[in-house]
Amino acid sequence: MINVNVEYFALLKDQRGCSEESVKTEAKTAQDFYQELQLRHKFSLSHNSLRVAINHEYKDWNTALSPNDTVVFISPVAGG
Amino acid sequence: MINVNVEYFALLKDQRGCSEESVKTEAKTAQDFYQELQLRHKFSLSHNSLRVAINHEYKDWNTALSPNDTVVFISPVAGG
Amino acid sequence: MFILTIEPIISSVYQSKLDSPEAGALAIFEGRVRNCNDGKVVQSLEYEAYTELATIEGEKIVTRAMEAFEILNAICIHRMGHLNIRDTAVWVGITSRHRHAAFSACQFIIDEVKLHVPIWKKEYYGNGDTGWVNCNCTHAHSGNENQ
Amino acid sequence: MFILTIEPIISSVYQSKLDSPEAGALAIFEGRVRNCNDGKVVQSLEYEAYTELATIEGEKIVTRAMEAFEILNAICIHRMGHLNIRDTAVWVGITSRHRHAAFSACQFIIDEVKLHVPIWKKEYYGNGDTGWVNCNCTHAHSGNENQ
Repeated sequence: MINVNVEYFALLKDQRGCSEESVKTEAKTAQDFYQELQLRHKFSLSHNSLRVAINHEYKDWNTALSPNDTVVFISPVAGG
Repeated sequence: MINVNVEYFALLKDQRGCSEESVKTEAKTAQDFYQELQLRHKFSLSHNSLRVAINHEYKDWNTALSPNDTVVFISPVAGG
Repeated sequence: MFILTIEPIISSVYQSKLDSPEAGALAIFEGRVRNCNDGKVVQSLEYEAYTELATIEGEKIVTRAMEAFEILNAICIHRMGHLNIRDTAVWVGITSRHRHAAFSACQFIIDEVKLHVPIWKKEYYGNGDTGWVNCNCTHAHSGNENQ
Repeated sequence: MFILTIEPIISSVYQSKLDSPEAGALAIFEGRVRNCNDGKVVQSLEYEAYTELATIEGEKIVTRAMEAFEILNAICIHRMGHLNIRDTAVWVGITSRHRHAAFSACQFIIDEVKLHVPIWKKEYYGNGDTGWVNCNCTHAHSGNENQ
């Protein structure tokens, strides 16, 4: 069981109803962790439509999580 | 023998020493006319490097001249 | 240089930063808020960024452009917050000796920014609905945003 | 719109003419006087036009761009007379709904203007010589310009 910080933006922030939370999880990878949260909060987008950043860097979905990591799930971007 | 107006710009104006003149010529085509003037004024560029406009429109070198045409020989352009 | 700002983007301010006696070419791209998207009337919109990563990714893109093209300077500015129709959302300016490099780098930067920089856009429609662009998720005005 | 002007080109003046609520993209190209060309130090330069034909050919190019690309508006301004380093010699601005058309039309116009519009450029070099660009004809300062 580790503690992970999650920041939410845009659609995920709306669906979660908050912009930041600290979560205790047994998820080994970023993908496991997203699926856990998706189930809990009924996020509409599957991980296939998202990217994940850990500690402000894009990472693969199979990256392992470490205690106190900051994790951000990035829904399809639309800058410009 | 017809009367033709010639306007000079840029290099040809410098080489001719004036910007406009009226010329009596027996030249049948624009190309003949340029070669006549080139010989007379020692223009450095051959007609192959130039384009010709008659009455403010680009024309072929073999276009026949008519009385009171305005002819401009266009050295390589360099706008922009 | 890549900057996120909540201030209106004034083209002339950033153009003056690009002044250089060697520059024969300046290419600028401005992305502006349109009154219409995907057939829907847009009244205004809101940009939100994941600031830390957006800044890092934006700087990477500008640096890659400086390396990949024969350019003298490159600036990309992205506006955040609530924008109205005609407002400038993104501004890209490139100087170079010759024009082809400026055009290529300008297109490269805007293309890459749109693909990789974590910035999102919420559209406010004429009928009161809103929607996060690219997320396939228009919400009715009276709906519960948590659904 | 194609205009020859002897006044300095102020980008913001022409940008404001391109304002439109449908425009999602604005692409601008500015050609500026560089301090160096073909390895020679340039101090200033002079643009001369065959005004009647330049205006006709310039308008044709802008019209062709309006027909060939999905754009909303196009403006091309060319400065005439004596210009200093950093001055803007030519300004092209395009608005469109989507950005690719704006970039393409902007490049098309500047490429065509450089090929077909009867405008000439005389460079004044650091050593006092002058030369008409593309005419292979540098003249020494003390030389007889009629040779």
